[in-house]
Amino acid sequence: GRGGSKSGSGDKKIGIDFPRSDSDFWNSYAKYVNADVKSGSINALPPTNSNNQTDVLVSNVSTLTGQGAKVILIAPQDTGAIASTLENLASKHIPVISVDTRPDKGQVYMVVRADNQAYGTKACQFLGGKLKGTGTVVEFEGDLTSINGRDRSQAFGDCMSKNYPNIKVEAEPTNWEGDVAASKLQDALNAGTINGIYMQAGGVFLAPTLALLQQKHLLVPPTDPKHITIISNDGIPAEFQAIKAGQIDATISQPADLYAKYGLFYAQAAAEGKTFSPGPTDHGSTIIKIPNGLEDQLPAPLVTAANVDDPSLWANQLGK
Amino acid sequence: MSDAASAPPADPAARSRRISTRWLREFSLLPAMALLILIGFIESPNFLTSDNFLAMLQQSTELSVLVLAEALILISGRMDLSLESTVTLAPVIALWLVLPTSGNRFNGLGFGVEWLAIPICLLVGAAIGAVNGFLILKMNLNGFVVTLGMLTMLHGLVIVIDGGQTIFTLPPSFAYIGNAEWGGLPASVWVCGVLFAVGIAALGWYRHGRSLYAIGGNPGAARAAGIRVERTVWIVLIIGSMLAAFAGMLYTGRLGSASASQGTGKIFEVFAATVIGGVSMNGGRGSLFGALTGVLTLKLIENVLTFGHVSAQDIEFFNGVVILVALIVSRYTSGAAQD
Amino acid sequence: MSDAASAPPADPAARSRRISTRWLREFSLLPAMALLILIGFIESPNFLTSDNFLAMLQQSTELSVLVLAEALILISGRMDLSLESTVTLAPVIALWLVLPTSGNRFNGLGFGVEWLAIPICLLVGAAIGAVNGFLILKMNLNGFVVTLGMLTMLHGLVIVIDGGQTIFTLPPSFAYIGNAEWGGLPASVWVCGVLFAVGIAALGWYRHGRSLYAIGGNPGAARAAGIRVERTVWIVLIIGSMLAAFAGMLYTGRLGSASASQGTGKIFEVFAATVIGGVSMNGGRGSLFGALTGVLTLKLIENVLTFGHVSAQDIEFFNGVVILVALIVSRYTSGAAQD
Amino acid sequence: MTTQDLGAAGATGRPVGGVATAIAVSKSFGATRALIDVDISVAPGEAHALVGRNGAGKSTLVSLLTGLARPDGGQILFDGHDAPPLSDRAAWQSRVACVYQKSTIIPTLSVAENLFLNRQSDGLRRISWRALRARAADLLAEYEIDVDPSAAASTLAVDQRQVLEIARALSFGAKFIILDEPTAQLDGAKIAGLFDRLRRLQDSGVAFLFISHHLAEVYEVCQTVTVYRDARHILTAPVAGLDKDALIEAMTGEDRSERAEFAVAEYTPKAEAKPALEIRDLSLAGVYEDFSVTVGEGEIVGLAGAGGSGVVALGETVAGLHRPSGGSVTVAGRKVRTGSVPDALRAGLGFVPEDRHAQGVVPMRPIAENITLTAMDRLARHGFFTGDSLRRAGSALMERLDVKAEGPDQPVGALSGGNQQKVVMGRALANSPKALVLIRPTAGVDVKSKESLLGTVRQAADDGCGALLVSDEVDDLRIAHRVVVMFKGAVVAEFPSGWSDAELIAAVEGLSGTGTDDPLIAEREQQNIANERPGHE
Ligand SMILES: Nc1ncnc2c1ncn2[C@@H]1O[C@H](COP(=O)(O)OP(=O)(O)OP(=O)(O)O)[C@@H](O)[C@H]1O
Ligand SMILES: Nc1ncnc2c1ncn2[C@@H]1O[C@H](COP(=O)(O)OP(=O)(O)OP(=O)(O)O)[C@@H](O)[C@H]1O
Ligand SMILES: [Mg+2]
Ligand SMILES: [Mg+2]
Repeated sequence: GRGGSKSGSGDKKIGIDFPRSDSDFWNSYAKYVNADVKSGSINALPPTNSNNQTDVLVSNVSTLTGQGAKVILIAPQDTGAIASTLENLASKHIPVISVDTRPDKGQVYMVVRADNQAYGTKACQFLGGKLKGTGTVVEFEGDLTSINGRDRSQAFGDCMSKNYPNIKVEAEPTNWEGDVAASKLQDALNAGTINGIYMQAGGVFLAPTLALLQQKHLLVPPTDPKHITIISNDGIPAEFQAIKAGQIDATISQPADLYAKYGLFYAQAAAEGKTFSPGPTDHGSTIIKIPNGLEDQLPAPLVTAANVDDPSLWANQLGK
Repeated sequence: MSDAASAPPADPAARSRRISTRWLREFSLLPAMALLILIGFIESPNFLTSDNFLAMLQQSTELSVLVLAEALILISGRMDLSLESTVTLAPVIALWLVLPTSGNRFNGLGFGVEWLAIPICLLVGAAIGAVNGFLILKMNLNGFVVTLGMLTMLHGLVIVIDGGQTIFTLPPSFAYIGNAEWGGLPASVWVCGVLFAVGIAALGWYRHGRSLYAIGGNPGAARAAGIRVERTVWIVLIIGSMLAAFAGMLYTGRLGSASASQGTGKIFEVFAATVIGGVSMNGGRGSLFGALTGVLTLKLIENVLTFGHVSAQDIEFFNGVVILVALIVSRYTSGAAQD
Repeated sequence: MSDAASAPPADPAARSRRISTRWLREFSLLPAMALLILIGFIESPNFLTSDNFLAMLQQSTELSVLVLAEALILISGRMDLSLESTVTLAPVIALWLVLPTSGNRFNGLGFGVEWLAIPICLLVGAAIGAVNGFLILKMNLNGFVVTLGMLTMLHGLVIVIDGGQTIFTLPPSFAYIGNAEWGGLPASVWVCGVLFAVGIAALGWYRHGRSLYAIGGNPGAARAAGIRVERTVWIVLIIGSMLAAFAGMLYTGRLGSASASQGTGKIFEVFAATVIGGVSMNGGRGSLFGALTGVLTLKLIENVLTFGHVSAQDIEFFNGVVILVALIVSRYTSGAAQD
Repeated sequence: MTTQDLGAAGATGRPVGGVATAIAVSKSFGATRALIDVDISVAPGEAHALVGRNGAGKSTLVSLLTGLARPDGGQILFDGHDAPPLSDRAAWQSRVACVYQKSTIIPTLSVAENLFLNRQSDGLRRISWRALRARAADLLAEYEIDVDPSAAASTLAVDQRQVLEIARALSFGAKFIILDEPTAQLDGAKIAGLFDRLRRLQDSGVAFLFISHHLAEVYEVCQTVTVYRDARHILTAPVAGLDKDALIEAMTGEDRSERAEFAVAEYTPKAEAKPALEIRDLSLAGVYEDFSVTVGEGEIVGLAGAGGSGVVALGETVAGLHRPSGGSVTVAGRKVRTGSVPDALRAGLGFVPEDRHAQGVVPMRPIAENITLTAMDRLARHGFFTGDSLRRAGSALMERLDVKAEGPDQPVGALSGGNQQKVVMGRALANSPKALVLIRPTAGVDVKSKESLLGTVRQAADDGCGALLVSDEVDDLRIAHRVVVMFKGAVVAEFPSGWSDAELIAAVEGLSGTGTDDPLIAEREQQNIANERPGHE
């Protein structure tokens, strides 16, 4: 397990790359990772940052291995473009742990992620239930070039058309930009009544949405018939506050802490030469076999007013 | 080919035609806008509603203010890419200095009472413009790449300051300016209108405003005519950056938050709108009113596309097509080659 | 002094100093590069290794090819932002046409045998350059905004074609060019070296190559001297886009995949490297060798920063600072005001 | 203070008084010393000429006297008081007005605004466009400039712009006015009008500093002349006591006897000579109609015409810059595809364009490259040449044309106007042309360089090249074997060698010639005629 002695991994250094530094979620992730690295329990090289650019990721990985990294922990936002890097690392027998995304091709030691398709499905089921199968829902899609965004969109759309054919979904591409979402929502509100909103990233869309609804006097408690049911995605503290204030109804907690914790856990394990096999784990998740390795599917709990104070949620642990 | 000397003596009809097109040029996008409105009207009953038009106006305010800034700078014969980052950085620094040291997720330095946020924000803008001016005018560095470097650096600075988080706590002044309504119109629309009116008046009827055209058209001649070229350009860069900071304030207020990822890539839209609106990238030519029609045209097209339910996959393609088509329309309705 | 015959004999030292600085200009970044290598050497024992330098070279190839393209275009007095999207679009179209209609996650049209991928890719590049040339030269549209519109449109087109997914089934020819090694050096490094050598030779000693300087420096004079200005510029735009398509091929081959998100924002880096390398944004001035040193300098700085363990949060800030500092260094070592 | 005193002061010591005085000023641009310890003093009400070869430092002095640049050393005084600080532009403008050598018209602005640039209104007051247009219309009427005040300045012809600049400078009401080559773009009638006005202003006490390469103009309007050579002051003397040869000697530092003389020569075609350039029925719609001329090998044909006569457009058409609406051009027996510069070049045509800034030189590129620009075809083997072949060819041409420069690698932009023009001429000769088209090849060029440029043309002709020399300058046309005169797009006269200046000028102005031989008298007569016809363009 975790916290294996430093000598266990010997001088096998872990190379870490962060995917981007301009989003709440990834900053939280980076904080968790850095905390563990600083605590000395992990023998890691100073982390690099690829700023959401694949070629920077590729050159960072090569620099990290150049500096002697024997295990690589990355979060490739473009799951295809990393393929040849993975092959290259495999040829050097350097195990790779991929956080958040499952590379399309190339050997990985372990993928640590919550299932993005499950996010979309959960959001669909929540909204479908609340709206009792009818109404109009606006979906703020991320970027079509992002695998996570695509997975969420697809799962949400499939689930809606299958289970709630009477709910009209207005899927709005936003490129993960808050002002685009706000404009689209404003247009949609002008065009007719909106009953529900699914925002694929709370960090980006929450504030603009709330500001606009406030201005339109639509930010009313769930008891009011004008209330728009909103489900968000990420699980950052601002969303929790909004849930408590009755402004939004739910969010899906994407476990930044678990990403960091188990990313490092498997990195450590790889350094120590451990192996894993498919099946349930000791931390409430399941490891499944994927074509190019294994994947630990972490739970992504749905957070509503009922469980928003649960101390085990990562957003509630911040600042502790 | 410069064959002015030997060109056939201009016949008077041609000459007066030329003069009248010079005036028409400012209005050259109006027919296109009318056409777009017609298309939108056919598309959806919800298009031609005051709600929709108000929404369009409100959504255009920040871009309009940026276009105002860039138009002033382009008319003076310069360009500034870093406006995009100023939009984000200025409010973030203001929040950072003003927000209390504890109690929020993002803790500021608690330096001042909250009403200071707006002046600080504008001051940060002014400082950025001053630095750009120093690098371009005093150190003689290439303006495109200087402001490109600043674009990256200032965006990086936002991340250094806020750690990449979104700041959700705003001082009331920001929230007010972004959301208030005055007489049924959003406050930001009023302010934006006033800024344009001031700009148009200054560039149309005041000596110092007119000097921007002289500077952009021929800086040597402007200098000989007694215009303080460097100083004026510097002031324009500072005003431009202050306008960008102001746009950032509107943005932050409207969206209820500030973050590094807000507005990335906007600068391209700013240039597109400005040039489509008839402002020359080589300086000395164009009008602020024209630039404003440029913004509104792009916004109209975007709105028409939204009402037309263009698929998510195709939207970016259409955005590009839109820029090219608007450019061609503006080229042919104004009748002048672009440079 | 111009009237040398009757002038007081000019101080010969001063004269040779002046002449030599003109030559030195091409090498003005070399001291900075040496300094960077020294810093890297002090920083880490892993810096001054052939592995690290080979990696740097290989990672610079695509940017270098793009810089070569943009330098040619800038020297001819034009600019092209759309190269960034050509990098992505050209390989994607080639793959789309060539890949079989079934059996992969991304299914192509199966139009041709797989070796056609490379020619098709280059052809797509040529077509994009031709369209840019048509819009800029024949329709007299503003080059900055035309290529900006194309940048958006072509990027949108990639998404239309591949639905935003990553394509990672590559024909062997792409994979080969991206990964092969010839004599211990990556093939892409060789090819890139050859392209630069050809470019330097053409601009130095080839008739049509030399004419780019005249065209960029004073198109009117070039026309009066019998140079076919429009045709040459059009060809340069086409060659530039073909080089971008080629860079896209290298990129795709090296990363083993093609996707819309590859290379976004690269165009700014391209401009920064080119201008830092001494190429004027106003045309007629600069050398390809200088441009190459510009790329390598930026890459060296990036590498030194990585080895220096700049924190992830600060990296973008430093990237901006780097552009500004490199710009200042290049300004003062070359001794010429930038424009 | 009299001009005689000034002359003495200039020769012996430092001048002390006058509306404008420069004492021992120096100015360098990098390694170039543009002015070394020079003096000048302009007395009240005096017209003071400043002459010197290209690059002598005249325009540099102008920039110092108008506060655009700061002298490296020395002192500038106005009415005996120190010059205001450089930042106080208004103070400078109240002391001195200037027509700069480089155009200061802003093409994107209207004529009216150009006239009142930066003084459209007082201080922070709102501009009244109507009042401004009215003021502009008055000013334009006063100067008999027939343009609409609200037209964009870009629509004006070069000469109209020049008159606009002059009108603007004179309208400031300054007591001291500098004119840096104001006549370079003007034709006879306009020059006459200008001189008339200068004399009237002078009578009201205004002093002038007048710079020109046309020494006849100096004699006509100035009382005192100062000569600079190679950045130094050479002499200041009353014009009346100085003959033209002595003046030229002061400018060039050479004995008058060394100067080339262009004896008017008869053209005697060799028996087997073919025509070098044949123009048949060439027309450009709305500009000129059915122009035909044959230039024999070794023959120089002058083509004279005032502004707007179409001669420049004709020359440019022959060179391929315009596609004519009809007619043909044949160079040494080979028919040229009209409207194509490269084809004309291949057929063996050399071309000196009118505007050396816009069409002549690539300023930031080396001389060798500029001068061989048309000959890269010939210097290259299979399209390639060595850097050395270029420099060698460049050096040879520089030597042939007597280009004064540091060397073939110096950027052309750093040369003086005359030397730049030599480079343009060199470019025309680089391809060993069989025929030449030269448009105003000596515009803005000093006496000495003019002679050397014309000498080059004569030399090329002697070597068998035919030349069509488009010019309105009598001095240029003197080397021609015959002169064809065009007026408003049609040939109105042809003079064999031995023409008198007066009859030529009369034809150029669209009048029949009169009988006097003195060019100055003839010119003045012309002026009077022109002045009686205010609408004349
Ligand atoms: N801005 C400048 N930078 C560098 N050198 C300059 C500059 N301006 C003038 N010079 C140089 O100074 C010298 C004097 O130039 P100036 O323009 O005063 O000559 P001029 O007498 O006016 O010549 P012309 O008769 O051709 O107008 C020339 O050698 C010129 O090359
Ligand atoms: N940047 C510069 N570097 C070097 N010399 C310069 C520069 N700018 C101007 N000069 C010099 O200043 C002088 C005046 O310039 P300009 O080109 O206006 O004169 P010119 O060639 O005589 O023009 P014109 O044809 O109008 O008489 C020239 O001698 C020119 O070489
Ligand atoms: Mg001069
Ligand atoms: Mg001159």
